Amino acid sequence: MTSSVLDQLKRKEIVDLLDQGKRIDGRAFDQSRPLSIETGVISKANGSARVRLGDTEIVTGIKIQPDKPFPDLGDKGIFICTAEILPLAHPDAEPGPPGEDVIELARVVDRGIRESGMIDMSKLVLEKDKSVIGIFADNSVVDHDGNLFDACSYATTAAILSCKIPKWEIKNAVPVLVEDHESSPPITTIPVSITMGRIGEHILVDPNAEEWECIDARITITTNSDGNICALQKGGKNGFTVDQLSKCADIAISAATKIRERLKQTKG
Amino acid sequence: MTSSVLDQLKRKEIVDLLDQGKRIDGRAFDQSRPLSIETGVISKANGSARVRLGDTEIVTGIKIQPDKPFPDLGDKGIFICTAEILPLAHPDAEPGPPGEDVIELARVVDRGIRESGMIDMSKLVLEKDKSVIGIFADNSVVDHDGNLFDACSYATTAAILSCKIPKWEIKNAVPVLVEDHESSPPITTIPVSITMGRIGEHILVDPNAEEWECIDARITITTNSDGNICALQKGGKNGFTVDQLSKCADIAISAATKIRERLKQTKG
Amino acid sequence: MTSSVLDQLKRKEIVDLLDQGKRIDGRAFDQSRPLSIETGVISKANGSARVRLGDTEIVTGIKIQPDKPFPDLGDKGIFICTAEILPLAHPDAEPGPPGEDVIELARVVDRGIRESGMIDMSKLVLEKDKSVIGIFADNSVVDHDGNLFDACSYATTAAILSCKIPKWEIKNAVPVLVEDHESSPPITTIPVSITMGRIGEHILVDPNAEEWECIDARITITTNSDGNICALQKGGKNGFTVDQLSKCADIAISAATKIRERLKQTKG
Amino acid sequence: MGGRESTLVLLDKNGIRCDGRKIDEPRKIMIKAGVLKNADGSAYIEFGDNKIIAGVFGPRDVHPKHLSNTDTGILRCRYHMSPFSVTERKNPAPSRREIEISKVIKEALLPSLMLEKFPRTVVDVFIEVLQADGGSRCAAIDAASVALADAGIPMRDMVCACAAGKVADTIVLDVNNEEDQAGQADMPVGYMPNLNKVTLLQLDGVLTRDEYKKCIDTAIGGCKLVYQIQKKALTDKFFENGGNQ
Amino acid sequence: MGGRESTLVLLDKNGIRCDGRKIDEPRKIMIKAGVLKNADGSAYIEFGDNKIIAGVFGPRDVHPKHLSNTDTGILRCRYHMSPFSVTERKNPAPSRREIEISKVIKEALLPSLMLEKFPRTVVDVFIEVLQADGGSRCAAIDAASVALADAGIPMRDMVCACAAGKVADTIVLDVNNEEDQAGQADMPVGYMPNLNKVTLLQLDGVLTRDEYKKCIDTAIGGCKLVYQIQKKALTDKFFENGGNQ
Amino acid sequence: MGGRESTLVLLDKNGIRCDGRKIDEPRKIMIKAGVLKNADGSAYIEFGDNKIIAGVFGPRDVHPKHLSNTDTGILRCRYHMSPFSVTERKNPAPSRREIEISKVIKEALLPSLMLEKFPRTVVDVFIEVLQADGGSRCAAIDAASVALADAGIPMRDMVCACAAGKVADTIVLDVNNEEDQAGQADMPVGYMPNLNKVTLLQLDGVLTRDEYKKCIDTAIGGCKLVYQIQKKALTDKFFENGGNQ
Repeated sequence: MTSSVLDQLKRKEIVDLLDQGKRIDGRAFDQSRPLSIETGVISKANGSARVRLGDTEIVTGIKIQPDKPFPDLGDKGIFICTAEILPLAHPDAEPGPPGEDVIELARVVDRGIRESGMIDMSKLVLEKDKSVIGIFADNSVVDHDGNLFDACSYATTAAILSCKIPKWEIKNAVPVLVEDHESSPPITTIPVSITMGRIGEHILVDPNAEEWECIDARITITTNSDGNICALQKGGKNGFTVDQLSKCADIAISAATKIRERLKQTKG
Repeated sequence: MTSSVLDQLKRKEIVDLLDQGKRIDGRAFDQSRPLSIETGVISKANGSARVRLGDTEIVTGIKIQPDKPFPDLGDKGIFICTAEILPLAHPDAEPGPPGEDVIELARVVDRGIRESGMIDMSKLVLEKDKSVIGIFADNSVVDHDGNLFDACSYATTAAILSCKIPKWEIKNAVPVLVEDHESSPPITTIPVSITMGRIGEHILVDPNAEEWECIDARITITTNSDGNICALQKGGKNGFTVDQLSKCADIAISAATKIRERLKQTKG
Repeated sequence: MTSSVLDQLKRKEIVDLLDQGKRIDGRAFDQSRPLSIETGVISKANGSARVRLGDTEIVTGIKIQPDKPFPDLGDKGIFICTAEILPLAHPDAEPGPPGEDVIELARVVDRGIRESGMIDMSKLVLEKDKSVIGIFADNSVVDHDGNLFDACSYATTAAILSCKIPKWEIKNAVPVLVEDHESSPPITTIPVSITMGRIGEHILVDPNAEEWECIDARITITTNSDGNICALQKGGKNGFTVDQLSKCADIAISAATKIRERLKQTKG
Repeated sequence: MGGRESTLVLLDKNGIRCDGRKIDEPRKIMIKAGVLKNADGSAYIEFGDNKIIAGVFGPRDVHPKHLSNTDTGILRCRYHMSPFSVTERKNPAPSRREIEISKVIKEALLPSLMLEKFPRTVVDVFIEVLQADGGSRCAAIDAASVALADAGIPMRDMVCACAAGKVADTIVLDVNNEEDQAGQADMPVGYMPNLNKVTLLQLDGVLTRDEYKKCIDTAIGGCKLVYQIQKKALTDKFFENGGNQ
Repeated sequence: MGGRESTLVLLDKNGIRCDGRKIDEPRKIMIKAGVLKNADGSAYIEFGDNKIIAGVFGPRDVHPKHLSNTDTGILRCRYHMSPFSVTERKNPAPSRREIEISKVIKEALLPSLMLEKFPRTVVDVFIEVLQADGGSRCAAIDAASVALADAGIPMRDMVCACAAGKVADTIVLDVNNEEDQAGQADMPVGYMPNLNKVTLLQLDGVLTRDEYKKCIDTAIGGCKLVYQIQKKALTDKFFENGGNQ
Repeated sequence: MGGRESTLVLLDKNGIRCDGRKIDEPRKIMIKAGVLKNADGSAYIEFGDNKIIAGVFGPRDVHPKHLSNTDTGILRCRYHMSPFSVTERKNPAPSRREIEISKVIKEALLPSLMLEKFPRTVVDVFIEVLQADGGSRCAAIDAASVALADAGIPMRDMVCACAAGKVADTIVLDVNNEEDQAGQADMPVGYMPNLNKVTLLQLDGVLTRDEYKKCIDTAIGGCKLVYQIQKKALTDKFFENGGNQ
């Protein structure tokens, strides 16, 4: 928990470069790292994706199975999102139950999917109030080089877009699988999260691990296909001015467009 | 876990005063601290009470809901009592699962209610062996200045006395709430616990935190409205002679009377 | 975790003796410690055994109760085996959830029973896919002087052989106990585990605690009544040559015979 | 969120909300500082039907020690709901929701504290929700910031928090529970009024770019109202009750 | 407690109880000291159908160290039931009941031990209930006190324990399981016979002031019977088996 | 095991298995070394439908310190399955099966490592099963041993692992999932090919004395095939990709 002399030198180097308009890895301030998306990588899952965002790598699997609805939400399917930073992903990652960082990560990714209405959950009801389809999205962080929010968000979105939903019929009050009747998920929009870090007055899109260490504050802004904002999460040890928040919104809306096009290609 | 010089001086001061027949806060040996009882403080609960006993403060809420009966007790409702010493209640209180002190606390409070037969549990059956009414009493210790046993006991008792039990009817084997048909709980007696500490030969009713630190042994004696003894719990690092136990019983029966009158006022 | 000078001297003594063909307690290399088996020691259990293997002592109880079958195994009863090294069994044993050693222990004992087919699980079905008989074997290690694998295995086997299975009938989809209709368990074979330690080139049957500390590698070989091998578990910080593994199998098959005779006497 | 069906009239033709408030009117707020004996600082808030206590201990030694930082003090925060605080009895173990809220509250308060003055120490903020209503995380921050001031922790600013949201296509201040369930968006905002910085920002629901801006501005307006109440609570404690406690 | 219905005749007209005992007669008790190889001290007790082992380690170093006390040794106690010890299989994880009983047993034994002689150390008492019957906490204390003596821990006195109770409106010694279920009160008592102090006292059920006194006296009578059996167990260990162990 | 009913033809009259393999033919195996940025060493394996990553950290300091050994370095091993790796979603918490497999893998790898060169340190091997198929513990060992070499941990030998089993009364190499379910025995073997030592050996199912010997020999044959693939993975990493990473 102590910032060493080395860390302080690194921070100084990063900030000095920023003041000259440069990022340490040569990207533009509003530029994400190279994004690779591969779907269908886990054939035992109903949907899956392997996403690399720079050197951050995620494998996400979707499992779909009948479940009971949440109380008072008997006309909606279930969506549950988890994350684990595998201990092989980083020297500081430890096995065991998720800490607050990982819980926040999973909940932010979850909220982006849920609040955007990406999946039409009303189409996932087998028998109202009794039996619905549950979608589990589990994110395994395989290599951690910063900005897990966006990497997990893209991996989850891509895995959902590529998944096939099995068919169940209710027989004697029990859901029974109908073989060979898979369908595409009922997608209404494609949410894209853009996470930005503030270092001094600079706003950086998709900070890598070295930049992440220097962040004063961060914000994740998720937008839907209409360019509207559907989820927000501020974090970090400092805050944002209202002007900075306005700027972040503009950046997020703009930066999301290209990534949404990439995600659309995984569809179908 | 080390008694500092300061603690030893404090103990000497307390014992010296006791030898002169005085308590550190001026009370008589058989006198409880000022007791304030406020009910109905949590409108979302079915019953609630905020109790201050000196500077010890408890907020207790009652939640009532249909439940399955315990095996072999299909003709009785359920009563479950928990306690938590909130970490804001004391510098040494830590968040997390309850330790042995808190488990003992909850079980002693529970036993006073249960063994006195305060609530006629046979009146809380919806369908024998299948469905009964469950009463949950959760004690949140907000400020800890000693003798949580009595403070939680009074708060739980007051919350029960002031609670309203919703009505359920069994329809198609499922309990269904009947709106606007609340009733008072089936009360048979009012248990009152009196906790006493022994310091040397002195028996002190309702020790505060400073006195609690000096206790050789303690005993909680709960009596019902008939003046009979319905629960006992000895604790502490030493014991009692039989004569001391006799004296404690006399004190407990006597001291309970006034407090029972206070609790009765919360009824209805 | 540091081997003291004393430990090293002890190890030297043990190895020097082995090189002279002697074990520290005078046994032959392929000789188990004295085995005492007492059944019916816990009358509240459906079966029980107290086993001493040298100074290692185990008390095992069998509980039998109706349960749901495992998914996809609706035509088989359930067998579950646990172990706990009681904290009174050894100065290093700690209370709390089982560590990897104890989990391995329970699973090795479980596998010996299960893979041998000792109990004909297909005879333990009350209603296919809905309700089966569950057998729980819980091993409490009371004194730990090495080789818990064999001691727990013999105790579990003896407890099963001596148990009586109550009778249940399905009435209205619920299993109902039929009093006074107990039967013997459907036994097909008697598995016997033989655990061997390798110290240098020496293979020692049933190492005691002192020998256990010096082991390079260990192997547990379980054989059934036909003399066939039905479970294996290699452990320890080193390995075995193929020749050593052949020798171990011969020893295990031979050494099991006498112990199987002892176990047979507990039957019925 | 996102248009659950309801027969509730969220906003009538006179611009009056389901609980009788105007669109820029917060619910009733009451804050009292210094309510606990043992805590180094404390505050109690009623914000609508929220009833929340915050208690602060520190700066004090860190246990376990490896969590301490030689450069600065650290902040720990626990947001916890009593089992009886909500309609259905809540399991006392902390939920994932409570753990996330604890973290965002910590990061909302952190910018206001001069913890660098107390290296190797910890300040603990414990928040207990005795009764929960819409906007409990904002109310929790409001109480916690007063409790931190009451504990005498050196501060750069107060943190005040209030939500704004979108209800019946209108941006309104301080979304209540019914509006949160039936409305279109809820955006809790934490704000340092003198340093003019947003330290908490979350969103459930969908907003256009313009609504986003308007929502932030509306919420900050609410934060400034809260700030006056926070100041009054501290003044009342130190000048009215200060002498005899 | 409190009059559960039953057709069981708890006390017949000749004053004979449901298991054939007189009102002041304890169940069969057998104690053996020194039954374990690894423990520093140990004892096994059969008390009615209770079958319980106690093992003692210490005085020894405390882990984790922050639990140690520079002024005195500490006592830790674990009362645990094997899964097969009761009619329905018990989950091996300690229940709230086991945790409370561990604590009251610790506080029943503590007055008898001279732990102030061993600052910074711990004495661990581990109790395993292999088979449970009525009065298991008393039987556990009886075994644990013998195990502590067997371990050579300096003691001021033995602690002996026995319950008394109210059955069919009569105060009786050593309530058994059926009497506990169908009877009116059960009062476990722990007692130091030479120092004449009660170190364990609990009660389930209802007693008048006079019955309370009579119950304590009756239980102490039982404790004194147990004391003789404890002494014999230690004598047997040290004089009969002492030489060859 | 032990003859579950099935209509599957496990071995046809031409000696061809249900997935088209011959009796001594392993499934398709692919290993890639150095696949992770942060780990000190890593490897990815596809073995049949198994997809497994192994990452190694160390030698590094041990936390908590009391686990460290002044005489030697220690090895820790975690075998873990992702929730989506199996047909039914797996709870992310480690199961008893995963804990046992972690231990046997640790003891399979330990003989190959010269940890005595690094007293007081730990080498951590983390294995994540992204997709599970029959023989996942063998595949995990194969990847872990490559990852340890990739991390530059001094090694006496590689550890290669492969199972053999009994299917349709025949000893076959590398039992797949269907054969494991419907077959008669499955014996995973870990082996150091240069030191000629078996470091992992388990068995589910029943074998005669002779079949036991034949099964070990068959499995070791498979291990030797795996060894070539492990060597190639390391060569590829160091000579083809080594320069530009």
